[in-house]
Amino acid sequence: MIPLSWFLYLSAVLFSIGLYGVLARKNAIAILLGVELMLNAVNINLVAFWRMGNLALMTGQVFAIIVFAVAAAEVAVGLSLVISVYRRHNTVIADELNLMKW
Amino acid sequence: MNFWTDPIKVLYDWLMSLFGGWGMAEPLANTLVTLLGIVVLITIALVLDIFLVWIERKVVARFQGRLGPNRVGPFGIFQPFPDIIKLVIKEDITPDGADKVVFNIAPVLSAGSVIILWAVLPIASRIYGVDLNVAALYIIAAGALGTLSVIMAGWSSNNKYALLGAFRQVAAMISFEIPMVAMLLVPTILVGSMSLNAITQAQVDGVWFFWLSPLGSLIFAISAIAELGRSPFDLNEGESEIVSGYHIEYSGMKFGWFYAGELLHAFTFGGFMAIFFFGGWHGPWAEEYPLLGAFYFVLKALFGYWVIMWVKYTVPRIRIDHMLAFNWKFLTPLSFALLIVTATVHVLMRDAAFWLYVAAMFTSNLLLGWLTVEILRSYTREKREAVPSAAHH
Amino acid sequence: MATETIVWLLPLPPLLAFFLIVLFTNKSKALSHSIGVGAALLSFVGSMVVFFRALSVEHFGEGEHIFASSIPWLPTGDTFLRVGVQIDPLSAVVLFFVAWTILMIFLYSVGYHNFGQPKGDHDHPGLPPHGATVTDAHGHKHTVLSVEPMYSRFFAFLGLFAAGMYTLVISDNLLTLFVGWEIMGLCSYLLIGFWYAKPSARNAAIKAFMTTRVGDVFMLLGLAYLYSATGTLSYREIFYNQEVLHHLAETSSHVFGLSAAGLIALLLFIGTIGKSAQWPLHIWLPDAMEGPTPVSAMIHAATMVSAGVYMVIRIFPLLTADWHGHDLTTAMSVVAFIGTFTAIFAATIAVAQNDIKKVLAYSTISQLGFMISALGMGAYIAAAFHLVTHAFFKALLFLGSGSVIHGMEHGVLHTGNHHVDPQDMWNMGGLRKKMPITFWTFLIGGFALSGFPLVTAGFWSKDEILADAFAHGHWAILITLSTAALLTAFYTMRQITLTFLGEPRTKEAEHAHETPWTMTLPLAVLAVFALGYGWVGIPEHFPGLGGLLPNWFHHFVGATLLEHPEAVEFSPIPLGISLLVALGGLTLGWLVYKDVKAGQPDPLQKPLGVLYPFLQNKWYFDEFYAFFVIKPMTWISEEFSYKWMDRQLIDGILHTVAQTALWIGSSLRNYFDKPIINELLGDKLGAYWTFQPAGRALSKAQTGRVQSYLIGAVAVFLLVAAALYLFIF
Amino acid sequence: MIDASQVIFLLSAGLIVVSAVMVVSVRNLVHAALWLVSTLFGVAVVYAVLEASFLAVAQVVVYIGAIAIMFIFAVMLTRRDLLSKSEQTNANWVWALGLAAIVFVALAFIISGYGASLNRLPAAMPEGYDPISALGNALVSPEGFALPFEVASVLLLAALVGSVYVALNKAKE
Repeated sequence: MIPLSWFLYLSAVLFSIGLYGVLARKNAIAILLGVELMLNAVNINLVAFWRMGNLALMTGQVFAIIVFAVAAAEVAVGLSLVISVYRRHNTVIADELNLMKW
Repeated sequence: MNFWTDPIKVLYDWLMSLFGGWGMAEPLANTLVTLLGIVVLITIALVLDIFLVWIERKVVARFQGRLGPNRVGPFGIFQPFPDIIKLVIKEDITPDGADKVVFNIAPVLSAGSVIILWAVLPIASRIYGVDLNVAALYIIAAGALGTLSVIMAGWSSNNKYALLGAFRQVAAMISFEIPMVAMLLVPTILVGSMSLNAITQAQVDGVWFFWLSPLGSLIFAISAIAELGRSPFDLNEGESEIVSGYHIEYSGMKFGWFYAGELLHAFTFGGFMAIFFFGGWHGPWAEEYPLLGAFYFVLKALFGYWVIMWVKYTVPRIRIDHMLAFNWKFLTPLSFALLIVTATVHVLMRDAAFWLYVAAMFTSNLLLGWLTVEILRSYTREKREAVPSAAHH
Repeated sequence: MATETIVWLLPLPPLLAFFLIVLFTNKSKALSHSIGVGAALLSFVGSMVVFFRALSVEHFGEGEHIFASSIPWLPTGDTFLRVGVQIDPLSAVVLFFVAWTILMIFLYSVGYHNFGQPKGDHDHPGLPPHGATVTDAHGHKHTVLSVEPMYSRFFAFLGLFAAGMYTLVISDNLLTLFVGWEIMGLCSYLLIGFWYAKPSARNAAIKAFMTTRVGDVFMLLGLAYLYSATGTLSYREIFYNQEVLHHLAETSSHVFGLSAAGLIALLLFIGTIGKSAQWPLHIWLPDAMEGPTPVSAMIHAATMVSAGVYMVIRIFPLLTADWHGHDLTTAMSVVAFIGTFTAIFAATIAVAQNDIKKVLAYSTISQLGFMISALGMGAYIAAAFHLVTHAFFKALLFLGSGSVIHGMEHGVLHTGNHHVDPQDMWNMGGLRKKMPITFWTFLIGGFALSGFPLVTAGFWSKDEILADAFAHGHWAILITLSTAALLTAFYTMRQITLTFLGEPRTKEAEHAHETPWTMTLPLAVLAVFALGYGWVGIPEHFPGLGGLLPNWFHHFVGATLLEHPEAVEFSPIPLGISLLVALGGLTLGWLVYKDVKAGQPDPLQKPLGVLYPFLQNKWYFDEFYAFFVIKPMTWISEEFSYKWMDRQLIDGILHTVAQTALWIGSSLRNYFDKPIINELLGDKLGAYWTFQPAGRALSKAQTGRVQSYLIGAVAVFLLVAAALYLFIF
Repeated sequence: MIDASQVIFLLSAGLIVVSAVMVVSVRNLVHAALWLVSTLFGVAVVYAVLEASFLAVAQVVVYIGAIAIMFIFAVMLTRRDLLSKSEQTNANWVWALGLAAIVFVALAFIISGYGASLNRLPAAMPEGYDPISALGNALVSPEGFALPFEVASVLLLAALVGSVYVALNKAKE
C-alpha cells in the first residue's frame, strides 16, 4: 500500500527534471523530450488522485487519456516543425534559431 | 480435482506445500512459485521454438520440392541442435562503429517482446499466465517493444542497409498496427472484454468468431503477416536491395535471438489467430481436460503458423510504396468499415435469436467483402480500359 | 428489433448509400443503382414494419401510445439538448406514402436513365443523354437512347434526398425537422441543376434554392422565437401540452396584434410557403421541371413540397392555439387565404400550359393550396388525407409524364428530327395505343387528380375538404375551391386528351414506344394506391358506401391531436358540388380538345382573348418579380451598397482615418521628435550619450533565444506564485 | 514494514528518476530518446501499481510505440546535430538548473504542507468493479466526457493534417 504523497513527490521530481530539460537543452528535439517528461509527471498525479479518490469518478483517467492525445498531437506537430526548420536552416539548435534577435 | 482436470492448481498446491514444508513464509513461497512458473513458461516457449526451426525448414523444403533436413535423427528432427551449436560457437562480432550497449540490447528486446506475449496466452482452460483485462491492447504494446528493438538494432549497427531496413520495418509495423488494432476490437466488441480468457470462453459458449467475422480474421491475418515482417511484406530484409536489413551486422547467438524471436513470433500470432477467431483451446472435451485443450491450441497455432509459412513461400515480395499504399488506402479503411458494420450489427441483432445473429454477422461480413471487391473491380476496370488509349498517345 | 430502433435507423440506409456511392462506387453504374435501390428498399421495409406495428397498437397516438425515443445530444451547460424520433399516427401515414413513393421513384430512375443502354456518342456530363448509334446483327445502324453519363451521381443525390425526408418524418422535434428540411433544400438544388450544363437548369436550381431560402429564414426566426418562448422544440412538449399552448396563445407578440402562437405559426408557415411553393413564393416550382422527371416526382410529390404541408399539419395545435371553433383567427385566415388563392391561381395557369410537366407543376401548386386552405379553416384530417392521396397520384402523374416524354424521345431519335420538343403536348396525341400501360395508369392518376367520383382516391380527399368548408360555412373558400376543382378537372382532361387520345399529331408521336418494366411497374403500383387509398377515408354517413368501411383514416390520424376532431356531418350539397365539378370539368375538357388537329391553335385562345396570354405567362409573375424585386435589388446592391456605401462612405471613412493618422505622425515627427528630442535633448543637452548605452544594455535581453525567454517566464511565474501563496492563501 | 507493491513502486520510481536525469543530460540524442523510453516504461509500471491497467498499456502503446519512435525518427532525420560532439546544454543551464530546483523545492514544500492528509492509502477495488468499462462508458456517454473526447479526436486529426502539411517537402514541387 503506497500513500498518495509518494506519487506526488515522484511527479514533482519528474516535473522538475523535465523543466530543466526544457530550459537547458540546446537541441529542439531534446526540448520536446523534456516536455514529454513534464506531461508524464502530470499524468502520474492525475492517475494517483483517481486511485485515491472516488473510484467511480473517472475524471482522472479521462484527463490522462486526453493528455495522451495532446502529447501525441504536440509531438507530431512539434517534430514536423523541427524537421521543417531543419530543412530551412540546417540546424535544430534552438540557440541558433535567433532570427528574432534584436 | 485431480491433475487431469486442473493441472496448474494441483502443481501450485503441491509446490506451496513443499516450500511450506521447508519452512518458507507463504508470501515468499508464493513469489518463488510465480517466478518458477515464469521460468517454466519461457522455457516451454523456447523449447517449442527449437522445434519450430525444424518445422520451418521442413515446410520450406516441401514447398520448394525438396526433402529438407533428414540426416540428424528421424526425419531430421534433431537438426535444430546442430544449428544451435553452430550459432553458439560462431564468433560474436560487434562492429567497431556500433553503439555497443544499444547493439547488444536490441536482440534481447526483440526476443523478449515475443516472450512477454506468452504471459497472456490462454493455452487451455485454467492454464494461462495472467488473465489481463487489457490483454488485446497488451499485444499491441508488446509489438511496440518489438518495433523499438528493430529501430535500435538498425541504428546501432551504424550501417546504411541496417538503418534502411529498420526504417522500412518500422514504417510497416506502425502502419499495419492500425488495421490490426481495429481487428482486435472486433472480438472485443463481440465479447465486451479485452481479456483473452473471456474471448475464448465466449467462443466456447457460442460459435468461433470466424463465423461472426470471416473478413475480420482475414484482415487480422494479413496485418499479422505484415507485423511479423514476413513475405510478401519482408521489405525489412529485402536481400536483393538491402542485403539483410536491420540484422545485417549481427552474428552468432545475437542473430540467433532475432531468428528465434521471429519464428516464435510467427507461431504466437498463429496462436492469437486461434484465440481471436478459431476458438482458442476449444475442442471436444477440452473444457474438462485442459491438457487436451493445450494440445488443440498448439495444433491450431501450428495451423496458423503453417498458413503464414504458406503465404511466405508462395507470394513474392512487393514494393515498399505498394505495401504502404495497400495498408493506408485499402486495409485501414476496410478495417474501419468492418468495425463499424460489426458494431452496428452486433448492437442491432444481439437480442435476436442466436442463429439469426450469427447469420446477420456472417452475411454482413460477406456483403462488405463483396462490395469491396466490386468497388475495386470497377476502379481497376476503368484503369484497364484507360491503358490502351494511353498507349496510342 | 425494437420498433424505436427501427425508427432510428430509417434514414440511415439512404444516407449510407449517398456516402458509399460518392466515395467508392461512383465508377460502377450497376453497383451504384443496386446500392441506391437496395437502401431505398431497406428503408421501405423498415417503414412498413413500423407502420404495421403502429396499426396493431391499441389507442395508437394517445398519450404514451406512440413510438418515441430520444437521446441527449449536446451538453448545453446544465441541460442537454435532446434529439429523438417519434412515430405517431400522423407520421405513420406520412411514412407510409413516403416509403412507397421513394421506393417507386428509385426503381423508376433505373429505367428513366436508360440503364443497360450503350454510352452516348456525344454525351457530356451535365447534359441529358443525346442517344447512341448502334449497329445490329444485319449491319444496320440505329439510333437508340443512351445511358445517363452521371448515373451514379443521380442515385447518390436521390439517396441523400430520401435520407432528408426520412429524417424529417421521424423527427420528434422541430430542430431535426429543420435539419431534414435543409438537407432536402440542398438536394433540390443539386437535382434541379442535375444537368448543370444547361443554363436553364442552372438558373432553375439557383431560383429554387434562393426562393425557398426566403421562406427558411422566416422559419428559422419562428424556431428561434418558439425556443426562446418555451425553451424546447420538441413536439410533445409544445403541441401536446395545453399549458404551453395556452401560455403561447395568451402572450401577445406585439406584432399586428397577433398572439405569440399565431406569430410563430405564421413565421413557420412562411417556411412552408417557400417549401410548398405557395403564392407568392411559388415561382420556383414550375422552373424546377428542368430537373430529370424522377426528381420532379421526388420533389413535387413524395418529399419536399409534402414536407412543407406536413410541417403545417404538425404545428396545427400551435396554429389553432387561440381558436375556439368558429371564427378563424388572424393566423388561420392568412393561411386559409394563401391556400385558397394559390389553389385557384395555379389552376388558372395550368389551363394554358403546353408543356406536359408544367401542367403538372401548376396542378401541384394548386393541390397544395387545397391542403393549406383546409388547414387554414381547421380541417386537420382533410388536409392530411389529401396530402397522402395527392402524394400517390401526383407521383404517378409525374412518373407517367416522364414515361410519355421517354416514349416521345424514342420517336425523336427514330426520326432524327431534334427540333421536336418531346415535352410539348401539341406534338403528341394518340399515344394510348403506343403506350397502353402508361396511358391507363396516367388516366387513373388524372382522374384521381380531378376527383372522379367514388373510385378514385382524389375524390374522397377533395370532397372532404369541400365538405369541411361547407359545414363550417366558409362560403368564399367553398366557391373558390370548387372553381379550382372544376378547372383542375378541365386541365387534366385537356392534358389526357391532347397526349393520349385522338390521332398522333407528329411523326415522332407515331414512333413513340412503351417504356421498360422498371418504369411501368412503379406506375402500376402507384395507380393501385391512386385508386384504393381513398377507401380508408370514406365519411361514415356517406350514402351506400359509408357503412361498408368505417372512416379509418379519420379515427387513426385524429388520434394525433389532443382533442380528437369531430367528423363533419354529411351533407349532399358539397357532394353534389364535387360530383358536378369533377364530371363537368372532365367532360368539358374532352369536348373542347377531342378534335384538335396538328398545327391548330389552342381552342381556348379565341374565347379567352387577352386572358389567354395572361394565363400562359403565369399572370406575369416572373416579370413582376423581375421588375419589382430583382431589379431594385440589383440596383440597391450595385448602386447603393457597392458604389455609394462601400466605395464612398466606408472607404471614405477609412481613408480619412488613414490620412489623419499620417498627419498626426508627421506632426509628431516634425514638431516634437525632431526639435525636442533630437535637437534639444540630444544635441543641446547631450542626453544622447545616456540613451545609447541604456538601449544597448537593454537590447542584450532580447537574445532571440526562446529558452532565455522561457527562463524569464518561469522565474516570473514562480515569483507570482510565491506571492500568491504567501499573501493570499 | 515495506510490502511488495512498495518495492515495485520504489524500483520503478528509481528507474524513472535515473532515466529522466539521463534524458536531460546525455549527449547522444538517440540515447536520450531511449532513456525516455525507459522513463515512460517506468511510468507505465507506476500506472500498473495504481491499478489503471488500461492506462499502463496505453502508455506503452502510445508513448513507446508511437511517440518515442517518432522522436528517434526525428533525431535521425536531423543527423547533422546528432554528430556534433559539442556541449548539449545552452549557456543558461545554471539558471535552468536553479529554477528547476526551486520548482521542485516549492512543490515539495506545498506537498509536505498538506501533511498527513496526503498519507491516505488507496481503497480496495470494490468487488466486481471494472475500471475499464467504467472508463469506456465515461468516454462515450454524453453525460460523461463525450464532448472532450470528440474534441481530442478533432485535435488529433488537426495535428495529423497539420504535421503532414508542415513537414511536407515543398521544395520538390
